[in-house]
Amino acid sequence: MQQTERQISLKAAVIEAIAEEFRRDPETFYIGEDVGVAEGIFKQTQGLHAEFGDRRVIDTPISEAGMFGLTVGAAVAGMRPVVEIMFSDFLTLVMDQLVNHAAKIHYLSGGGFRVPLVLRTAIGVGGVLGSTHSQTLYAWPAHVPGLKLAAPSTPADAKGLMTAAIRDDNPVLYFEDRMTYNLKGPVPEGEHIVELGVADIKRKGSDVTLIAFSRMVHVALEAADALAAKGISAEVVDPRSIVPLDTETLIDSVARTGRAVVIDGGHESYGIGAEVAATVSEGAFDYLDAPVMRIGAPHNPVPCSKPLEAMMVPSADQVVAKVERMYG
Amino acid sequence: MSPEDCVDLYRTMVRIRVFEETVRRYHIAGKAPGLVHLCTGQEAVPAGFISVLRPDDYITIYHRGHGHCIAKGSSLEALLGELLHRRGGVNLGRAGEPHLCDPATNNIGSTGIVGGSVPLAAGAALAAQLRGTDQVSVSFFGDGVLNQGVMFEVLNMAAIWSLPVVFVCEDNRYGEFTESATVTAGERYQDRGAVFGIPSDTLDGMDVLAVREAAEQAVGRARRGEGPSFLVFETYRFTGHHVSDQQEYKDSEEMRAWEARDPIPNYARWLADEGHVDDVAIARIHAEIDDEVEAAAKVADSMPHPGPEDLGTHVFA
Amino acid sequence: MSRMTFAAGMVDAVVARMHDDQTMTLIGSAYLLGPAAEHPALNAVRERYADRVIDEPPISESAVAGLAIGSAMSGCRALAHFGLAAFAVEAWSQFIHEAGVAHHQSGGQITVPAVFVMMHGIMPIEHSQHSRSPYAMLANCPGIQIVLASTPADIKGLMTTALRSDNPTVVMNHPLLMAMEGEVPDGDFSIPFGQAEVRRAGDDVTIVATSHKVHVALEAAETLAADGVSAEVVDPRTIVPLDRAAILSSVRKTGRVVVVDDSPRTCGFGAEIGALVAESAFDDLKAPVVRLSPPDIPIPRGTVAQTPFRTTPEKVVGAVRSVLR
Amino acid sequence: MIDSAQALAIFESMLLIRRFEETVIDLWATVETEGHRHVYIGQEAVGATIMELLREDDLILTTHRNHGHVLARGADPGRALAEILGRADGFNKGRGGSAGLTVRAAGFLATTGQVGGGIGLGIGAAQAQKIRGRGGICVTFFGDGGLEEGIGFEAMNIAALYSQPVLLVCENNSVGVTTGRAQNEWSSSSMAAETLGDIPRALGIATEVVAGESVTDVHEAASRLIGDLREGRAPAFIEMRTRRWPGSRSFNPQLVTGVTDLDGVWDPASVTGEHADWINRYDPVIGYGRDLFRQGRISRSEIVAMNERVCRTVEAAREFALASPLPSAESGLTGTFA
Repeated sequence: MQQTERQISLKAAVIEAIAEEFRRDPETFYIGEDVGVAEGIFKQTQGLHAEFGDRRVIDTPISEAGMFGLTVGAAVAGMRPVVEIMFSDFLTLVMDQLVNHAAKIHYLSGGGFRVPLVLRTAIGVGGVLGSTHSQTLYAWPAHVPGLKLAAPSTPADAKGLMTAAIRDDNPVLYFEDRMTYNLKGPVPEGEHIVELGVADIKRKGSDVTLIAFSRMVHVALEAADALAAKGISAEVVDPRSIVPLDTETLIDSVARTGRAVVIDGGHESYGIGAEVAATVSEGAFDYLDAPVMRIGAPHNPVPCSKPLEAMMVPSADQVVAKVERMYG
Repeated sequence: MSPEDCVDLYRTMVRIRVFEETVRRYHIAGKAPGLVHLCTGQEAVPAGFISVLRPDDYITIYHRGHGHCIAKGSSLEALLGELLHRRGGVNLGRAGEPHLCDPATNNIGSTGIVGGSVPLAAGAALAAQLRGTDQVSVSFFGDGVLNQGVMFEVLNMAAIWSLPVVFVCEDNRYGEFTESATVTAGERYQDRGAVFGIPSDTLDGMDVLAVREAAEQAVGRARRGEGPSFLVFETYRFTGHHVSDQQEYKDSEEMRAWEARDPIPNYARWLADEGHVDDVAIARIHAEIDDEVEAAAKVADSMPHPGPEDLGTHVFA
Repeated sequence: MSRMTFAAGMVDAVVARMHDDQTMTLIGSAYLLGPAAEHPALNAVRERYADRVIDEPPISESAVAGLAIGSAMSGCRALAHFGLAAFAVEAWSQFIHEAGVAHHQSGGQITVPAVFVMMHGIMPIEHSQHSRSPYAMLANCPGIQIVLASTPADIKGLMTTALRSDNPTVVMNHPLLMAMEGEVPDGDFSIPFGQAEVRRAGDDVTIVATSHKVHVALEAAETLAADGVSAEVVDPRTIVPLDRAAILSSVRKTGRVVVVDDSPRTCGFGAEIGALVAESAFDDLKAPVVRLSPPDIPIPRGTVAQTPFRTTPEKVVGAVRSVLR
Repeated sequence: MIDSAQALAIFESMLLIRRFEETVIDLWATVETEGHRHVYIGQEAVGATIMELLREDDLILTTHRNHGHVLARGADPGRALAEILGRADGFNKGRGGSAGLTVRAAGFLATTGQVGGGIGLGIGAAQAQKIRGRGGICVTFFGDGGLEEGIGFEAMNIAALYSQPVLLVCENNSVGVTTGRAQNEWSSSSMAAETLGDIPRALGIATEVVAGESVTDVHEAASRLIGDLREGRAPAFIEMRTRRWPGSRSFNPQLVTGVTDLDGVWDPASVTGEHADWINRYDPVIGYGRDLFRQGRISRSEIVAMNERVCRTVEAAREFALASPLPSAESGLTGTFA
């Protein structure tokens, strides 16, 4: 039997996961700004309102704190909402409800209440949207016990992680780099689950481990190609979820290769890269042939400028240069 | 209301007051550490309002929330156990007062963040609306919440979507140690709900029957799908913001005037005037409740503290 | 030199700047000392400059931040005290999207001379919504200086610098420091940002510690010294800017690092130091960097339940022994 | 009545904004450029009139829809356009772009992309003005969505409590738009309040609702309220209601009404086509031109001369902006701290 693998975009894969779960579970609903008739500012909710209607795809006023808190309340009451915060920059507006409520209600209720919600949000630099619509703020919630974080890099992972996130009984933050929305790839039809906390080796290698998140996985893969041409075999590991973090796979890979570079689209200082570098440096200490290196966004706001914002995104060239330094 | 119901309302208020006195005693003895916020003087609002709710209705409360838990039917042992930080507490002794909640009574609970629980109540109302049940959600909060942006955002959404939620502001005149009138602009607090077209009113929060009547109307509206209400109950805490607060910022004249409006003896007089109780019955009620709370306290105080094995459970479901 | 508490050292700096800078606004002055203490000079400032002092603003954290930032952008310095860091999270958007980016995004036209003060760490007996040390979150966003002082002299010197700086500065203080006493230089006294202080010199291990944990580390160092282990305690004092050179030079000497602070482990201050050291002092490192921080669990209420969250000298000693092995 | 010199200054300012915005739209269609932009067409009467009433030391907060405010305040159109195009000679070195255009020298403190964020900052600027005690005020412009964020409410409460000299100008350009259902409109924004002014009124703030197309109405209300503010009767709130310009598209405005033809001022019959109704009833430039023309305060030839002058200014701005280089990539890595 011949099977042609279906190719769809990352955005379509996320929508497909949501739609399938919504059909399966009537206790789900989608809530956010401009997500209904307008279908989202990136068309990231295309078709949902048409299929599920006003009651299950809800437009809110521009009131992130109230709207998110309200969603937490609905989740506590047992529903499974997917709530969209348009840009991860706007997490700043929901910090109280996220950090002080959603993350703690299960623990502090002694396990009696659960908060099964998905917070869907866009990250990434591109399209010149400026300093308050371009940040990758996933290091912030990673810091808060009680929250899970997923960040897909491929359409298939995007579908699988979203399905897992909706079925999870905890608040899961789901980060999509908006510059990967149109990236196409094979995606299984029907139920497809990628468990949170399981890393994926996107490319096998033996000389150096490139650990990359979300869109940076593609930067790492590009760098791996360039390194291969120089005779260096790079392994690319995509943790896929930030919390829980699959430290075992990461440390195992670095123990094999002896070298690691962490590539993260967020600000480098105090970021996810620091967490992974510290974890790997500790866990693979005896196997390291070179220091674990980090590449992230520089420590300045994202300028609203085409040439300047390009500097905010780690490049394959930077990765290659770091790896070459390890051999230098 | 039947005479029994009328007397039950009285029992609830007395139970709350005796419970609070017990908590104070344990706090002073060092067994309920941390800041302890009592609702002594404000009993009429939780007792009167929650008396019209069903067990499956949701409530959210705030740091002065022991009374609401009791009125909603929480076990006194588990409640007190929580305040004594015991493993048998309603939240395993980890939430303490600021996070008191009780899944068994659909009490989504309290919060340490001013205004933090208000959107949760609206969310539970949204869930009821989406599921098509006729559950109602009630958010109890203090006057300090009036200046929180999230309160305003949620009022707007509740109005737009006609959510089955009642916003109950317990205006006890002080936000911590600050007189609320000095930090809250505008003539009437209720206008903050009225601007969104939400039926809003200001009522006597020391009169348990007035509270109950207003609750019946507002909860009835919500249950019939007619949308939210915003009620301000004027009340007064007879104690400090927390137990150790000496209340130097309050005027003694003002305190005396409000103490004369104590909801419990006033309601006892009304019950007597109506012929529902006599002095003997009142004395018996007090004695029974004293025994009931004392028995609960004994159980709570015998519960063990949580141990290291209780630390890391329930971070994730 | 005068002997005074940490709280008094901070207020000393604030009072002096209120006198010297007639455009400065002080918001939330009621929280500066905590409820118990009295400070006549602060009371005098409250009375004398009533127009420039808002003792207790409404419970509207984001608007209070806006008030301070907008005033600062207009050229009138402002200090806003939020009480607890846990409450200040409601103002995060104003911090990072307005204060943090204004100078850069305006191409240098706008400065934001604002100082945001808050308490961090486990409040005595208090619970998770009141006990947070979220400074690493702010450090992950550009444009905000972050002060974590550990002594009365330092808080005076650093607060003075913050109140002269043209950049927004967050000052986080630990409650257990507030009543701690020490010698404080009289008169005008400032400490530049980005200069770590070696609190105790040593050869065998570097303990990088901030805020209240500096004292915990020093106590541990004392115990270790009795066992013949020589620990160096480095206090960065500001984590943005961070004195990377001082930390690295200590690590190059000792080859072993323990990081002790109050931020949660994941993506915390320790992660940054761990990654920094692992990358830039790789050849000198004799053991993995160990991070000693509260576990990634919400902080429960109650003295007993909080025990695992409190970093004690014994725990520091244990961590040091683990890197010496 | 507005005196003639001021009236003509307002009209010229409005015309400058209109020609400038037409150029912005044209540049996006003809020159390689990126990012979104919001134009001020249809709202010129508000910005031009209020700026005319301000003093040099007054302070201003604005939003992504700022071009008109910046120009009306007298900022150099060349450097403004350079910033909008992200060029090195822009007021913000190309870092702010259209939505972040900020000119400190003209009194602008921040142009914020955070909905409602400026309302919070505005009370701080008002606080600074109070401290300085020279009668300066702050004007905060925001859109009708700005009040949906809680910070706006928190800030208005504080402004009312401390009588801060801030004029809150809510530019409601959604009149005539069925929110959420009309084509090219976002579906979210919604307020349960019957009129937006009810909200500040509940906090005891003096409130006016004004037809934002009318220079006369804007002038009457704004000059009175600004006078109140300077005398300590503060704060104040104006809702400026303008009819949505048909070319308004989120992120990508289109010149569907064509380049504004000033013949419509003296020859109303020349206005034809699909959007004639908007132009005749709601276009503030044509409308105010007609007022002044009818009153005999400006002649046809004077309008033509004014238009030529304005077009020359905009053309020079365009040349300046296009000649300015893009900033070097490294330049963005500096200047995080002062």
